[in-house]
Amino acid sequence: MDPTALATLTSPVILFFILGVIAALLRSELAIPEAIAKGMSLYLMIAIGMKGGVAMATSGIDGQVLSALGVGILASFLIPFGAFAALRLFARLDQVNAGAVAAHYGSVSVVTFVTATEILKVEGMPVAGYMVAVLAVMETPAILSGIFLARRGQARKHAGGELWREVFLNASVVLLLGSFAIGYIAGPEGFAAVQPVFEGGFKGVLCLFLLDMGVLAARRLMASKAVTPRLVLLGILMPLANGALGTLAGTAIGLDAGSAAALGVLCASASYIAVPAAMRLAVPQADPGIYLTMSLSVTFPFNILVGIGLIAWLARWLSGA
Amino acid sequence: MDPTALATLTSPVILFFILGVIAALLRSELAIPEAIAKGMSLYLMIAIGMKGGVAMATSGIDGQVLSALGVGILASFLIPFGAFAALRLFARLDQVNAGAVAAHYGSVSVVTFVTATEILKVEGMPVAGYMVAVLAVMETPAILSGIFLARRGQARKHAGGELWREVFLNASVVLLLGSFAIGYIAGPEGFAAVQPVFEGGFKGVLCLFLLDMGVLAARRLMASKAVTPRLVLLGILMPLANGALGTLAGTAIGLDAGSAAALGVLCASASYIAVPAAMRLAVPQADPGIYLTMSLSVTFPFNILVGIGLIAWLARWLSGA
Amino acid sequence: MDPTALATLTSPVILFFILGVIAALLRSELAIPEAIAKGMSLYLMIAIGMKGGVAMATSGIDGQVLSALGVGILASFLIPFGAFAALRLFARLDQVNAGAVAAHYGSVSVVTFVTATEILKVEGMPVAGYMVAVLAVMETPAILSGIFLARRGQARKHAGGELWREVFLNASVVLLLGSFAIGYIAGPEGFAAVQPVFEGGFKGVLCLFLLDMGVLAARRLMASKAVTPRLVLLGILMPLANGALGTLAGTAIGLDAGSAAALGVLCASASYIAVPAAMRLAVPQADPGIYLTMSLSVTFPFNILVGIGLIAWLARWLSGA
Amino acid sequence: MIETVIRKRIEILADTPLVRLITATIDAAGITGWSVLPVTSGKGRDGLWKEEWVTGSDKSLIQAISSQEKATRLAEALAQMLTSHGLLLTMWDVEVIRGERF
Amino acid sequence: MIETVIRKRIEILADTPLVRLITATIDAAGITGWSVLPVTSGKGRDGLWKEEWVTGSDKSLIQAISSQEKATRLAEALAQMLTSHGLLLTMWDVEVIRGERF
Amino acid sequence: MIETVIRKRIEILADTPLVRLITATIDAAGITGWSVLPVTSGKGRDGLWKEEWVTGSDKSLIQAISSQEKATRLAEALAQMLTSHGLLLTMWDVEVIRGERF
Ligand SMILES: Nc1ncnc2c1ncn2[C@@H]1O[C@H](COP(=O)(O)O)[C@@H](O)[C@H]1O
Ligand SMILES: Nc1ncnc2c1ncn2[C@@H]1O[C@H](COP(=O)(O)O)[C@@H](O)[C@H]1O
Ligand SMILES: Nc1ncnc2c1ncn2[C@@H]1O[C@H](COP(=O)(O)O)[C@@H](O)[C@H]1O
Ligand code: NA
Ligand code: NA
Ligand code: NA
Repeated sequence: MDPTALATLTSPVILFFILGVIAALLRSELAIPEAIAKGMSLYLMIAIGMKGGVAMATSGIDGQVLSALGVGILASFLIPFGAFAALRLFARLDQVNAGAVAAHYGSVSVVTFVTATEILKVEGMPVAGYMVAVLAVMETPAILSGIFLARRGQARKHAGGELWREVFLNASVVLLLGSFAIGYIAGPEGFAAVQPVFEGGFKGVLCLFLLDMGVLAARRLMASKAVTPRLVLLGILMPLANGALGTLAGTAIGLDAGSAAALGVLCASASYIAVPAAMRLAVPQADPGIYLTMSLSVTFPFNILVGIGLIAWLARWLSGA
Repeated sequence: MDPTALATLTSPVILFFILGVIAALLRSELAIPEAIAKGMSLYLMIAIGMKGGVAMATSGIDGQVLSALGVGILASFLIPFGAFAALRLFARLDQVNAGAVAAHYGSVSVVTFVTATEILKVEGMPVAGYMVAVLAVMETPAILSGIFLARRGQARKHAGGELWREVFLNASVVLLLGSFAIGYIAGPEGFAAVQPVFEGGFKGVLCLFLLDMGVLAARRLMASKAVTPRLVLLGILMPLANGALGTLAGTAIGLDAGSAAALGVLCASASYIAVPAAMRLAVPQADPGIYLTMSLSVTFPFNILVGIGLIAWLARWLSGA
Repeated sequence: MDPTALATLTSPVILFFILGVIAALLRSELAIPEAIAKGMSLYLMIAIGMKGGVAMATSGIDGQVLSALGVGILASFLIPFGAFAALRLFARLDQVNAGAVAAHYGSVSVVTFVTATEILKVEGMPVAGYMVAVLAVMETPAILSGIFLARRGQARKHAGGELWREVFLNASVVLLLGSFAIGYIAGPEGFAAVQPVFEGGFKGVLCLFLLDMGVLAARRLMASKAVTPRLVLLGILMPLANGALGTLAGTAIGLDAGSAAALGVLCASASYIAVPAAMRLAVPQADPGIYLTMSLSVTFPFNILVGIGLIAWLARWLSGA
Repeated sequence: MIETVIRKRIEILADTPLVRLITATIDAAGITGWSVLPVTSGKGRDGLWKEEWVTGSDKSLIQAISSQEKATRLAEALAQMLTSHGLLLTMWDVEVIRGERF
Repeated sequence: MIETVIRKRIEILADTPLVRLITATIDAAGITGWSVLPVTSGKGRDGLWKEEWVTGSDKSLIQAISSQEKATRLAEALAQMLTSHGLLLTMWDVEVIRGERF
Repeated sequence: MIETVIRKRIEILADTPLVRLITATIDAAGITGWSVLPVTSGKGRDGLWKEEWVTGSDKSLIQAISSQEKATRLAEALAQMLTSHGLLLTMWDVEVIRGERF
C-alpha cells in the first residue's frame, strides 16, 4: 500500500475509533450518553444527505446516477443470497440466523460510508454527491432478501404493518433521502448559511461518534459467546469479496475512481442500525448475539481499519488501468 | 407576494420543518431524542438572547426600546381578551378551555420569532437587537390574563407558589433575559470568542429543531380528537389578526420595518413551551388536547409557512407608504 | 489587581456561571438535560486533550515536561495530607470524612483548568500544551492518599476490582490521555479538519457547561445542611494555600508564567467528577453532602471568580521578579 | 435470616410540570423521600404522546415508600387532583429492610 | 376514607424496536393505556448490554394497569412472543383510585 | 388458561457509581439477570438532588426477578451495604410466565 494508507491510520477519525476500542478492552466505564450518540447519528445522516444533494444540484443529474442507483439496488438484493450460502455451508449456521446475518451484509453502514468519503477525499478521490442516494436505496432491498431467506418454507409470523413500516420508512432512509432532497432544492446558496454546522462540524462529530462505536464494538466482542471462528472469518471474507465486486461493478459502469470505491465500500459494509431493528420484528428467533457481533464487532472495524484502504487502492488501480 | 416568499420556502430551515411533517404523516419512527431537542431549545434561546444583547450594546438604548417593550407587554396582556371572546362566541369553547387557549395566543413562540428573524434578515429587513427583550417580556403577561379569564367566578385552586414560580421564573424568561444581559455586558469583543457556537451554529441547529417540531406538530394533529373545524379556523384567523395589529402598532410607534414585522410575528405567534406548563398547574381541567394542538399543530405551522411571509410583506408595504 | 481581572469578570464564560447561580437562587426550574451536560463534559476533556497533544507535537518534548509531570504527581499525592490535617484539627471533621474531602483537594477539576487556560490566554500568559498531561496525571494519586487517610486503622472493605478500575481507568483519565495522544500523533495537519469542532466550539460549549455548573453549585449549597462555617472557610483557604504553593513550585522548576499559573490552578482546584465516584465505592460512609458541597459549591466558584485571577497575578509577579 | 417489614410503595404517573406540586404533597404527608423516573411515551384517553418535552406534556413517574398510614394520608391528599390533573396512582405492599426509616 | 380497588399492574421488558408491536397488543386486549420507561443497561442469558441504542438492542419497560380479566387476556396474547421475542413479563395486584377507568 | 408462577421482584435504588458493585452481588447470588433504569431526581434524608450526573451523585434503579430463595440470599448479601452505601431495597411477589427461567 502507498503512504496515504498510513496517513489514514493517523487521522483523528480512525484514532478515536481505536481509543474507544482500547477503553473498552481496559473495561473503563467510558460511555457517551445514548441520547448524544443517537443525536450524532441523526446529524451524520442529515449532513451527508445534504452535502450529497448540494453536490448533485451543482453537477446535475446524468445517466451515471441512474446506473449507479440500479447497480446499488441490485447489489443490495443479491448480496444476501451469496452471503446466505456461505453462512450455511461454510459456517454451518441454521437457516434463520443465516438469513438474518445475510440481510445485514446486503444492506449498508452509513458510518462506514461516511468514513470512506472522508478518507477518499484526503486521498484525492472525491466521491460524487449522488452516491448518498445510492447509500439510501441500498438500505432496504437486502432486508427483503434476508427475510425471504430466513422465513422460506416457514409459517408466516404476524407483526405485519409494523414490520413494513420499519423496513421502508425507517429513520435512516427518511433522513438520508429527505436531506438529500433538501440539499438539492436549497443548492449551494441555501447551504451556505448552515455550512458551519453541517460541514464545519462534520469531521469532529464523526470522531466522537467513532469513539463510541469503538467502545460498543469491543464491548460486544468481549461479551460474545455465539460467534465462532468460522463466523469471524466470514465477517472478514464477505466484505473483501463484496467490496471487490462492488468496486469492479462501479468501474465497469463508468463511475469515477472515488465513486467506484464508494460503491465497493457500500457493498462491503454491513448494517448495524436499520437491519437489526427490522430483524427483531421479522425474524425474532434469530440471535442478535450473532448478527450484531458480526456486523458491528468484526466487519465494521475491519472495514474502518483495513477494508476502505484496500478498496481505495483497488479502485485507483482499476481506474489507472 | 414577491419572489422572496418563494426563496423562503426553499430555505433549509423551512424545508426541514416540512420534512418532519412528512415523516410524521408517513408514520416513520423518526425521533430526535428528547434531551437533544431540549438542549437545542435552550441553545436557541441563549443564542438569540446573546445576539440581541450584543446588538443593543452596539446600537445603544433609545426611546424606541422602551416604547417597543411597552407595546409588547400591553399586547401580551390584551390579546387573550380578544382571543377569549372569539373562542367563546365563534368556537363555543367552555370558559376554562377558552381561557387556557387565549393565554397561548397572547404569549409568544421563541422559535417562530427566531425563524422570522432569519427570514427577515434574508429579505433585507433586519430585526433590531432589542426585539429579543420584547420577546422575553411578552412571555408572561398573557399567562396572567389567561388564568384570570379561565378562573373568573370560580373557586381558587391551590398550587400557589409553584405556579407563580413557573409563571415568572420559567426557564425561557430567565435564559432570554440572562443571555441578553450577558450579550450586552460582553459586547462585540466578548462575543467574538463564542461566535462560532452562538452565531455559526445557529441556523443549522434551527434546522434540526424545526425538523423535530414538524414531527411533533403533525403527530399531534393526527392524534387529535378535540379540535373542531372552527378551532382550526381560529388557529389561522387569530395569528392573521394579531399579526396585522402588531405590525401596525410597531410601525405606528416608529419601529423600522424589520422590527415592526418582528412585533407582528410576536403577536401572531402562540406559545407551546412556557404557557402549557403554566396551564397544567393553573387550570389543570383545561384540555391540553385543545390548546397544544391549536398552538403547535395549527398556528405554528401556519406562521412558519405563510404568516411570517404575509407579515413581512405588510411591514414593508407600511414602511414604504 | 490590574484591569484584566475585570475583563475576566465580563467574559461570557464567567457571566454564564453567574447566570446559573442566579437562576438557582431564584429557584427557577432551569436545567440542562443530564445527557447534554455529560456530553459537554466529555467534549471539553477531548478538546483540551487534543489541543494539548497538538501543542506538544509542535513544541516537542523537553526536560520541563518531565519535571512538571513529576511535580504534579507529587503534589497530588501530598496535598491530601496537609488538607487532612487542616480538616481534622481546624474543622474537627471525623477521620473518614476528612480523608474523603482531602482526596478531592489533591485531585483536580478539569473545568477549572479549562477556564484558567482561557483566562490566561486572554491575559497574554498562554499555557504550555503539556500541562494537559499534568492535569491527567494529577487526577489519581490523591485518590490513593485519600483512601489511605480515610481507612487507616480500619477493617478493609470489599469493592476491590470495581474500585481500582474506577481509580485508574475512570473516563476522565482515559479520555484526557487518549485525546492527548491522538493530538500528538495527528499533529497540526490532522487537527485542522476537526478544528471547527474542537477549537471553534470550545469556548461556547464552556459557557453552556458553566451555566449548568452554576445551577448545580448554588442548588447544592442551598440544600446543604452538613457544611459548617469552618468548612466553608477551609474551602477557600485550601485553594489559596495550594494555589500559591503550586505556582511557586512551577516557577521554581522553570515553567513559563502561564504554565506555572496553570500548575497553581491544578493544585488549587478540587475534583467533583472522578473523586466523588471513587469515594462512593471506597469510603461509602463518608457524606457526599460534605465533600461535594465543599468542592462544587465553595471551592469551584471561588476559583472561577477569584482564585484564578489571584494565581495569574502571582505567577506574573514571580516571573517578573 | 434478615428481617423485613411491610411498607406501601406508591407510584404516581403525572405530567412533568406537575412533579414539584406532587412531591410537595408527598413531603406534606410526612413521607421521608421520593424518586422521579423519566417516561418516554404513553397512551391514555387523551391519545398517544411521545417525548413531547417541548410542550411540557411529557410524563414522569414518582415513587415513594412509606407506612400504610402515611400512604393513605397521601392518597387522600391527592384524591381531588387525580381527576382534575389526570394523575395515575397505584400502590401495593412491599417488603423492605431497615423499615424504621419510612 | 378514600376508596381503592384492586387492579393488575403488568410490566413488560422488551427490545425497543418491539415496543410498537407490544403496545398494539395491549390496545387489542382492550386496555385503556400504557406508559413506556427507558432502560439503561441490563444482563440476561444473552449477556450484558449497555446503552446500545445504535444497534436497536436497547430495552424499554412497558407498564399497563388493567382489570384482572384484561390482564389475563393480554398475557395470553403475548404468551407465544415471550420466548420467541425474549420478553420479560411480570404482573401483580395493586390498589388504584378511580378504578372504573381501567 | 396461561400458567403463571410466583417469583420475587427486587428493586434497589442506588448511586450510579455503585451499580456495578450491586449487579456483581446480584450475579453472585445466582440470579440470571437484571435491568437498570435511570432516575431523574429525588429527595431523601440527604436532601434534594436533580440530574447531578457531573458529581456521580445521580441514582439508578436496579430491577431483578428471582426465586424467593435467591432473593433472600441477595437481601442478605446486600444487608450490610444498605446502611453504609445508602441503598433502598424493596421486594414483592409477582406472577411471571416461563418461571423456570428464574
Ligand atoms: N421514602 C422514599 N421513597 C422513595 N424513594 C426514596 C425514599 N427515601 C429516599 N428515597 C430515594 O433515595 C435517595 C437517598 O435517600 P437517603 O438515603 O434518605 O438520602 C433519595 O435521594 C431518594 O431518591
Ligand atoms: N391503563 C394504563 N396503564 C398504564 N398507563 C396508563 C394507563 N392509562 C393511561 N396511562 C398513562 O397515563 C397517561 C395519561 O392518561 P389519560 O389521563 O388517560 O390521558 C397516558 O399518556 C399514559 O402514559
Ligand atoms: N432475572 C431478571 N431480572 C430482571 N431483568 C432481567 C432478568 N433476566 C433478564 N433480564 C433483562 O432482560 C434482558 C433480556 O434477557 P435474556 O432474554 O435473558 O437475554 C436482559 O438484558 C435484562 O435487561
Ligand atoms: Na453491504
Ligand atoms: Na402572541
Ligand atoms: Na488540587
